[in-house]
Amino acid sequence: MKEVSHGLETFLQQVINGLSLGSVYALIAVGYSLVYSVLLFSNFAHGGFLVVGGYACYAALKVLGANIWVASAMSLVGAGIVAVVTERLAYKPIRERTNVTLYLLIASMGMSIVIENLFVIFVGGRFRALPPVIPTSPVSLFGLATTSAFDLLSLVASVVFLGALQIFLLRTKWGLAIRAAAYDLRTAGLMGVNVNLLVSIVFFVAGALAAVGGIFLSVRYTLYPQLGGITIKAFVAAVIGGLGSLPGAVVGSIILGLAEMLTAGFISSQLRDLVVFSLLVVTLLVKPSGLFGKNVSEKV
Amino acid sequence: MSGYTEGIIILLCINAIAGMGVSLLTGFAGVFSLGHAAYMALGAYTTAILTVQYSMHWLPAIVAGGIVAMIVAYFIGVPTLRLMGDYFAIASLGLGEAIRLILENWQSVTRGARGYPGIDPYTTLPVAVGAFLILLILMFNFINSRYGRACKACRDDYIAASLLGFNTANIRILALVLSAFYCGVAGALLGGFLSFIQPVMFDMMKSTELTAVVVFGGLGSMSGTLLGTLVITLVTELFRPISQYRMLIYGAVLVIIMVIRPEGILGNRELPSFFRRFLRRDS
Amino acid sequence: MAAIIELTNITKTFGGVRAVDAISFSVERGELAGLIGPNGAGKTTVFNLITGVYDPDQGSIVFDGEDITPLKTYQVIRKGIARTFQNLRLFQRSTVLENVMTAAQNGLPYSFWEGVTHLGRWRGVERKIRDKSMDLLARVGLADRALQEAGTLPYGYQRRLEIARALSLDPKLLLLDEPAAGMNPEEVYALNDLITAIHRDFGLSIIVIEHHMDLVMEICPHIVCMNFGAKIAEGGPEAIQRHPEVLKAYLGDEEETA
Amino acid sequence: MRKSVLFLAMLCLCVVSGAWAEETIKVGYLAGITGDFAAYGQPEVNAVKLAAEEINAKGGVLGKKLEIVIYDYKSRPEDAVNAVRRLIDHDKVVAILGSASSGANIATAPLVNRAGIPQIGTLSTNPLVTVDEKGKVRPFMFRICFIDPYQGRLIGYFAAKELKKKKAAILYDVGSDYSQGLREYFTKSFTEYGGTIVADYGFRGGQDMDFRAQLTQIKATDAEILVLPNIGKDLALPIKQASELGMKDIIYVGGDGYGEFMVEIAGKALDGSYWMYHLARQDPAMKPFFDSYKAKYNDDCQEFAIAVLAYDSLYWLADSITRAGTAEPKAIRDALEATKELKLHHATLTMDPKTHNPLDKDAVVLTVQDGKSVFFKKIRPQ
Repeated sequence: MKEVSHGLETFLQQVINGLSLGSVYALIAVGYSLVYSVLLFSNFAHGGFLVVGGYACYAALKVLGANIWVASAMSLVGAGIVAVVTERLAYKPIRERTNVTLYLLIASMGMSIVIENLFVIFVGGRFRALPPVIPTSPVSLFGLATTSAFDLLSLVASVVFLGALQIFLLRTKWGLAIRAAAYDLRTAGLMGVNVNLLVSIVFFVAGALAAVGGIFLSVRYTLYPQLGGITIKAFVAAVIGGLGSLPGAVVGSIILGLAEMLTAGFISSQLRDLVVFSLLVVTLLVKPSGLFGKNVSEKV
Repeated sequence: MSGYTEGIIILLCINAIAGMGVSLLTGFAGVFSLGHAAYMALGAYTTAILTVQYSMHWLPAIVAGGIVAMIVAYFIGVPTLRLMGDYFAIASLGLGEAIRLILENWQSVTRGARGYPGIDPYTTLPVAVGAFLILLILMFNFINSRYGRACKACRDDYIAASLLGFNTANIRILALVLSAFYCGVAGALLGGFLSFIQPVMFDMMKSTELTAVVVFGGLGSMSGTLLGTLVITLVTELFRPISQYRMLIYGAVLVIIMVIRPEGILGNRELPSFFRRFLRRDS
Repeated sequence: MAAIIELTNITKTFGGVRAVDAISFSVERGELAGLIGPNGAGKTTVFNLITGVYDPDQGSIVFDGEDITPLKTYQVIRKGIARTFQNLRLFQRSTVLENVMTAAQNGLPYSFWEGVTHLGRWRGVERKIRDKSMDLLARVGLADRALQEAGTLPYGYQRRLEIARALSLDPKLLLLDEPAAGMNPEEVYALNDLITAIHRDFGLSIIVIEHHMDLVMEICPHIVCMNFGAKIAEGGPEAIQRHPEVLKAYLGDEEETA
Repeated sequence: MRKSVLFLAMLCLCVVSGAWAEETIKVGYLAGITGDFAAYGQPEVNAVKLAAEEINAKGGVLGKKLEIVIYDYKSRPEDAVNAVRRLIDHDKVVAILGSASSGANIATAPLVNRAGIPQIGTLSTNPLVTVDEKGKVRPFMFRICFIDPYQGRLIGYFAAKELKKKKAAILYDVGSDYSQGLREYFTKSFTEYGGTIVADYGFRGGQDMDFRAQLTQIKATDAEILVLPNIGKDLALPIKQASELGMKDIIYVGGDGYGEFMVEIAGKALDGSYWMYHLARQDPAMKPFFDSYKAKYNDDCQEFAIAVLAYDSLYWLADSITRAGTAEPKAIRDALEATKELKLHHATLTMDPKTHNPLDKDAVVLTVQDGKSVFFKKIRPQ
């Protein structure tokens, strides 16, 4: 079915496809992992934040007629606020009462259903697309492969946002506090850090990152209330990388993006997810805490 | 009894059987799974194929459905139950999807995504209620035996449990395999109830629903799971006329329960202990 | 008299830190031994190594004439070793009785089918498990609190419950990890009596970890002293009390804490 | 929560007012308002309500007003079963319209047969909806749409005979019964007409949104057309991504999954694609529908196929009740089966009593020009 001369070109093309998919996963996975590192639970409502970001951007562009920069800013802030409000309403009462993270996990599933259905009811289930504010025209890479300008942009933007996050975590007072909290939330509290403010900041950052992912996803793909479902893949990426580890989330995402594209291209498009999940299981069997996870052994 | 009521009771029995399975695993052994709908799918497909293709009687076919789910659960459990907490949850989610994927792709046997039609409607009211009662008794016996205590020990403190001589890995596998059996039987009954099954019926949404019911009723309370199944099934039916708000309410109820009473309706108690307390207060 | 347990050259490192450094000692059958040392000396790690919670990097552990070094935790326990914990590990939400029954059932089996049908041996064996557990609770003085939730017991009673739970495994060797931690002198006194009585009545070998010297000095004829992961002294109470290394370790410790 | 209380109150009001107006004929409607088909749920509900209003404004049926009881089935068969039982036992409807899902209708078929209540599927194109696996017609199940084999053959015929293309690539949804069916029947007829399938790739609807891997492989073949037997976003996204990969010359062909919302997603890339469809927006007979829909809901009804089929299925039912002369379910069933040359808005309908499928229903081929779908031609394969 394939011609030999196309072999290398096709391969390169698939690698580029994989990187661009992985970079979007990374934006989502990092926010998810960030929340995990501090509160030690899988926030399933993360997909909801992404949808909020997407619709906020859509509304700003279409209804308010804002330009893309203003719309993106509104979207980031909007999703960040929704994330903080979600935390305050649904998670804070639980985490203050108990340290059973299972309850938080269930509450987050509930929140993800709530957010999805709020959009179904008030906005409708229709598939939407952001106006072509970001160019998606084909770009030829040295004649070897074709990619869309958008992919290059999203790669760059992912790098920029993840870099900014890294600087925030390493260079600022609150970044330091977050890293301390990731080590032990209670200790951080004892050290005089305002834990509630800290958790809010974490959620705001996670929500804003999800919104970036949401904007990219709705430009690259489409916007609809169930869009949050794609975060499952990002979760898998974060778990492969090691929950709570930000570099792990990025590496996991890239691996997953490449694995998906190469499997679909060269092995079997139907079995793409099967390969993805096998990758997950194999990684966890070899290294139960993921590639970059800390090995936590309980004190006896 | 009208067909509507009958249908609800049958579905209630099916959901309760699956719920008990998940309750054993999550509530009693402390293993959190997001992929149990896949075991329902295995049970449903096995039974469907055996009854339709090989004209087996439905009763042994249902048991076979449960057993196939058990066998698959065993091979999945041995490697993955080493994982703890969210890692197992995400892995189970992935495995559940993988099983569904195989059902979709293995067209020669499962007929793929188009579904498996023409299953005998063997799940009548007596069959559903009978299966439910038998499995209910076995389940309560199980949790009131050495095995139940062993599960709870692993849940509460797996290190202390292993230092009391429990092979915690085996106990977790036992809980998983049994819960898979219950889900497999529930799936088999669902196939007989609908006469038609499709892989998409057993997706992540279904798995989430199973776990949600267990948490709603109270982790570590088998009667809580039954009560949770009853409440959630009835509420979904009650709100049917305001269809579009149904899922929203369902999600909101999950959050509110977690915020107000995270231990679920019954906490870790069984229903009789409430009556006992009530009586004691009276006297 | 043969050794019930013999540790040879056991070493364990955590991230470059030698938590246990080439420890060797043995405990005779029927002996009541003490393992002492300042905070962080590696005493609990020794227990964890014996019970297979950690695998040693080097060395071997022989229990009752059998090498148990490679065994998993539950296998070691089934050979006849039981232990309690420095920071209590009871099943908080279960009742006192259930806590003991959970352990006691290990010597009294019935099959899976008897379990789910409640037929056959189920009734008889369950009664035996319950009777045995109640006897042990009576022994440690908790019989009247059998139906209380374990987490609601006073601290000293929780320690006693842990001892009952460990005893219900019918061990040949009992490892007690700081059984007197957090107790007032009166309670420590009662505990001393309990430990000696158990030692006498059950025909066990016991190793007690204690931070307080008094308790150990009073009841243990054989004492091993550790500091910084290494054994610094071994012998009877008098010898230990006079041993210069021990004095240095403890005085140093007191200086630090003071 | 206050909102839901309000709704409960409104619900009670409805029930009470329903008790007063006794002279109504109750018709059930199964709508996929939540779940996988949520994107299509609102238009079908709006359209069937619109039809009921129009019919009632003209005096109703047999002098009685039509009352539509709408239940959501979460786009899931097991929920559809309960909804149908409730419609039959609790609401005592005389007939049920919907759903758009084949899976749900296959699951409800035994129920309506046992209860003797006719049901009309709107977009359920799987043959097994009206005919059981042994080839026997399910007496109380009907459908207003054409079936997958027919639609698959249409695509194959159109590609091979009208477009005169010989090499086709397929990109289908492994997890969708609709997509699998169309693919199977397209492949069969296209090869019979002398074409070859040069690439056949699957994906999983729902989570998969990136088709570039498969498209890249397809690009490396010499396929002249790309057949997309999908629904919703899974139609628009491959086209958009293919154009980004620089696939300019390939022609996209698909079935009735097409919707006008796709233009917003795929834009210019959609131009020149062909879709086998139930009707065209430009059809003069449909103008009143689109006008009143717009007037009532202030919406263009982009998902118009499902809306029009829901709308016309009520008109079909109303006609059958009139012909039966009674609102008795069995009589309605007989009238439905005997439907001949009935002029509905989008087509003329004749029932095949052996299969309960519409006989020789013309398909409309739409093509997209400047982001608008226009009528291309009517076809009926030989």
